[in-house]
Amino acid sequence: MVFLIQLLNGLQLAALLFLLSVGLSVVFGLMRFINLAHGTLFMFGAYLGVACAAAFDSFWAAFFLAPLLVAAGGAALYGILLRHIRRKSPMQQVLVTFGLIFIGFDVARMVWGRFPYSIAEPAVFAGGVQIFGQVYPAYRLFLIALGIAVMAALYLGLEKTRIGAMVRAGVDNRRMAAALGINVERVFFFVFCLGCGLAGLAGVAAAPVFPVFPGMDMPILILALIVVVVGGPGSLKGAMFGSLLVGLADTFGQVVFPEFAAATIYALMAAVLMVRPTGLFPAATVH
Amino acid sequence: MNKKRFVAALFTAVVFAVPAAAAEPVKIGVLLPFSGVYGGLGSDQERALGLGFDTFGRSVGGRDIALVKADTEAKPAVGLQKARELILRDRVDLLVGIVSSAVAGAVRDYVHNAGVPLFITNAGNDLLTGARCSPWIIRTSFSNSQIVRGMGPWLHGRGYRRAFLMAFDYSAGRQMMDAFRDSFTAAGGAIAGEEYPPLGQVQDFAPYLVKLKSAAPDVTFVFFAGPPAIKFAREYAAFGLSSDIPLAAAGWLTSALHIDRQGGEVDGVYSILNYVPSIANAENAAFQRAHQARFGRAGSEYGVAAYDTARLIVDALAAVGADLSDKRAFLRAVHGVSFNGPRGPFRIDPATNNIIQNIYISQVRKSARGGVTAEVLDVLPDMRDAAGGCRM
Amino acid sequence: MLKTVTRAPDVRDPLAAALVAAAAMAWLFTGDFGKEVLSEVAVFAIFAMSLDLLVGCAGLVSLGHAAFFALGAYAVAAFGVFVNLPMWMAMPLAVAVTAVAAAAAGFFAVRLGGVFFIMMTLAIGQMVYAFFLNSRAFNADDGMAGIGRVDFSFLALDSGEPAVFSAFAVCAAVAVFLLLRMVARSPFGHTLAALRRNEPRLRSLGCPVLRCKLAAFTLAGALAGFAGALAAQHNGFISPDLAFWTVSGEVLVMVIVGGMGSLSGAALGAALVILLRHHLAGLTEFWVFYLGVLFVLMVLFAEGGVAGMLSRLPRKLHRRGGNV
Amino acid sequence: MFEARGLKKSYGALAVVRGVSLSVAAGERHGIIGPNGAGKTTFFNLLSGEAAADAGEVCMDGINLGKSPPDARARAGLGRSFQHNSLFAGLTVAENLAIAIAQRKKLYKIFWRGFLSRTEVFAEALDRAHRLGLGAQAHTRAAHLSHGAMRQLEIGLTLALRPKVLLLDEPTSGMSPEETAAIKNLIRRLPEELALLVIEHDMDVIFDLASHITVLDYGEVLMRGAPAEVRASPAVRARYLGMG
Repeated sequence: MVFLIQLLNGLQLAALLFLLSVGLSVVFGLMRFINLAHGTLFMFGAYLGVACAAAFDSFWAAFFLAPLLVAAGGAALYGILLRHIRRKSPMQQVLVTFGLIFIGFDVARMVWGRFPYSIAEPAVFAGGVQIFGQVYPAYRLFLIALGIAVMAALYLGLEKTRIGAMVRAGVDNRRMAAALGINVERVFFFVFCLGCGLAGLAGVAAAPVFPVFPGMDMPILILALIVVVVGGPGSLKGAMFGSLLVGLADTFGQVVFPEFAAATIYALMAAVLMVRPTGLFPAATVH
Repeated sequence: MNKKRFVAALFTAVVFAVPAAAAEPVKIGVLLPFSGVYGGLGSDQERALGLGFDTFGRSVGGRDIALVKADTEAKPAVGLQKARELILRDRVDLLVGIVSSAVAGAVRDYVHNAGVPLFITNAGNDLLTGARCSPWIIRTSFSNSQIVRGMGPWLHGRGYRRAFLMAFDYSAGRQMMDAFRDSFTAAGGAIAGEEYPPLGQVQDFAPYLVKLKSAAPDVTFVFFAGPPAIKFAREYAAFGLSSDIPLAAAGWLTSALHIDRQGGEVDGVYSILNYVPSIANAENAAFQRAHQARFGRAGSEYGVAAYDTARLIVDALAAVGADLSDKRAFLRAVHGVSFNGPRGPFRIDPATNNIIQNIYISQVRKSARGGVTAEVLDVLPDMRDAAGGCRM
Repeated sequence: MLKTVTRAPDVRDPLAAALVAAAAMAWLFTGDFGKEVLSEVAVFAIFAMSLDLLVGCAGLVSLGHAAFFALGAYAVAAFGVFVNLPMWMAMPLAVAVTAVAAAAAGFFAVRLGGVFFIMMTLAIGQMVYAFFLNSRAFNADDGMAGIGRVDFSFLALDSGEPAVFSAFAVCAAVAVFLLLRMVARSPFGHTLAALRRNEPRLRSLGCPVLRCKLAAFTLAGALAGFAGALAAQHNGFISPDLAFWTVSGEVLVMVIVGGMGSLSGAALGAALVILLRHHLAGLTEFWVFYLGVLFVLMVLFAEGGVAGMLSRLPRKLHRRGGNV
Repeated sequence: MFEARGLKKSYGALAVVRGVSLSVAAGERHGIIGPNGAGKTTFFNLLSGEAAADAGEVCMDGINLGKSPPDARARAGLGRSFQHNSLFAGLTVAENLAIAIAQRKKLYKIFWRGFLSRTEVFAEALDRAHRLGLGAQAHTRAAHLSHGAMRQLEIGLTLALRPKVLLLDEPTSGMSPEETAAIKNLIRRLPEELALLVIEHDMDVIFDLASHITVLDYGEVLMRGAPAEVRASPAVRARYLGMG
């Protein structure tokens, strides 16, 4: 029974990591660059969620509005900064987003101060549910369901829609996709904004569970990056399995080897990269 | 040539910038984190320190008190740089501050060798007034074990026999849990289990709470501070533990900085700390009123330590006529100061340089106005650390 | 690279000379505090130059370079405090230990390209951080104090004096600069530069790229360890924070702001960032914001950093003079 | 002297190279032709080690190159040029060549003496630039060269290795007739004993230069023989030449 409860804990973390890493991963597959400010967007999702929840006195308002706001922020980021340096080296884009981490951290402090916030979970999911003979927080089950729902939606979107086909074509072979008359630039933009929106969604969804404070972005960014690298960038499957692996390894690492809990994830990543230098399910051919 | 001259000019501007000594104020260096994750605590203490000097005197014996701020970023190496900057460049007479014990450890030898009195307003590592104590370092906040030592016998007295312990895996966590375990087992209690999650990662307490539940203790005792404290209390309630297993904690779990945002999820929590805003005495009422009036919120356990430090410094300066030419005489004056502050009777133990103070055991209850407050159940008077290890 | 074959002589060496002159002036004319800052700048200049070998020369962006800085500091503390060796022996031993560790870590890291390399180095850094955070022997998160300094008593000098230690640190930085410049100008250094420009092509030309990258990673790690060994002596204190990713990030900021690919630029970046921290932090508690903005602007508009801007300055002045 | 046996490579379900064998003697000029997607470049990648073969082996002077990486193969005497120019764009022609020469001389092991003092390397680089017909542009950055000059430098870099076996991937792609002639000239002047494998779309070039031709189609050898035989083959005509 305890094992099943711990499994749920692992799945909950995995669901959150999936929301965060899928955007990173697909953007990498398409554009060959890693947005290190993705964690910052997660943090802003959480803060904007706090602000919306306060303004409308409703969790659901925050839940739907905050991701849109973050996606809009992502669009601005893309339009103002990233689009112009797309011709330059991917390393330069990575460095710019690295600088944005510093900026985002202090902007959050300027706007929201330094004390932690949180959002109350919606009334529907407040309290616990009796499961496997134990009380389990209903909101955590909602997080797991949210992760699965987003995954299903992305899967259907990628496989069944025209824009999904364009994205897949872009990941497979950019030059070919452009030759087929796909507006690659617009696909990039769409996917980038979607990824940012999902990071915002992860942020607002996490806000009832994780305290919202400047600096909340970095630990989760590192986990999300590990998910991308372990899962193999560019594929939905990679983000999914990476999240599961990291979420479960982190949870069970803390249960089974508490003394080494701090290093479990890094050891996992090093081990995976030794065997598969491009991750478990790479969709994008690197180099 | 040009460039060299430019760099030379830059240097003159940048490095030589030693302010000329004017009408000889008493310069006090304030070493606190203003940026970074601990920035909130730093600014809370800085404000309360300012409030303290405004209340107890901005000038003593004809000398003004001038504060020079420096941001430690809560990083040991940066803290040491800033201590050097304050001592060598700004030539401060005294140092006040330090939130993080790691920063305190980094500056300890430097301050000790420089012979500049340092008043620690937060960092709680036992060693700072224990094995690594210094005649130059006075602590006005607390030591980790001083805070929690009283909790073991108290919980045992209430009929709790098996306790589960939990804190982050770092020295403050370990010291608090060691002090609690010793006092609880000495009183006849037993330990049902202990967990020490790693510090500084994405922290999900759920795996540990599941373990805790299967250990089935009578009571849980934890130490968490800041954002993780909020998260822990919230998850403890969400996993339905708060109704079955009472939660007791070192009082930062329900810090005055965030208890109003925690609300019902900390209802019923026992906490032990050197200060809660609800302490009933005239000095505390005055402190809270002034704090509320100036900053628009309640003064916290962080703020009060800085506030009391201002009073300690003003009183000690007055005792030596604001003459700091003999720093040792000033330190003797510090040992001679005692007053009733918001925390109750305040004095410095000459044997360790740690504060002697009351420790309050309180319980969080829903208040009439709908919020929650920590109400004092018991006072452990004049808690004093043994001089173990400290030789000055 | 290979500038003398075609282009004007490298203008960055005057910068190095100017930096040394500035250091000498700071040493002569400032008080103890200026000399403490000077020691700090010198230590971070070594650290930044070692990273510049990776980033600027070989094009390997590491976000875990602080791991080796911390390893050097911890190793020198271990040899100095636990084994009780004099610092003259503890320092080379610490550098050797760091070199071995860097070679071992590099074995895993250099096989990975681009973003994967960044992630692997980040992971290595965080693993080292977690290791020291949990090492009871070194007092875990509290850190360890009581690390001595090199002994100059045979010269009748006290290394506890800021004047003596800062002179020592500056000399060490100059030595490291000369060493790295020699490496950068050697065939090996030019091979690294070619590797940055086009690794697959260089490999197809028969260059054992993995071995070259590993050699660069090891050398850079060893020198970062040397910087760490100096930092431990300067502060007399070590703590796990030395290995934290923000330290790696800050030293990368130094390299980028100063100007990557020119060693003196990295040293200049170290000086700028440290002086900014000392002065900006007094003015605003949001100095990290301004540092971030500066960093982004540098990446966007000034690829050569401040050193690059300075190197273009004479040409601009010349042009303007010609027009008048 | 150079031999590939049963090389296979697939990407997912797509088998790109399906068991190709080939052997080239010293001094042989061997052309490889085939329609787009026949697996020619992938076959080259398997030979040079840029891609790992699923099955089969590559031998040089009777030694199996096994899974050795591209750089080891290059050191063993296997040089290749790329279909898409792969140069050190920020460096001049002479610098590009000097880097290649330095690799041949294994100078990367030297980290103490200055590179620029190795005058013999730069003398050779300038000499090679002249022989490539790029003497006038020796101090021009590679990125600023015309496409034809880039193609010449692309081959020149590989030649600076003094390879025993040379793989050229579409050396004349995208070139004007004059530039093509220059490349043909360059290839004709290659050392006698060098074994050459060349992928080419320009049939005039291939029939002019090659002593043997292998026709690849769908990852398999369609036929192999002297240029005249290939030109005469109905199968090849139907599949490939028929188009032109």
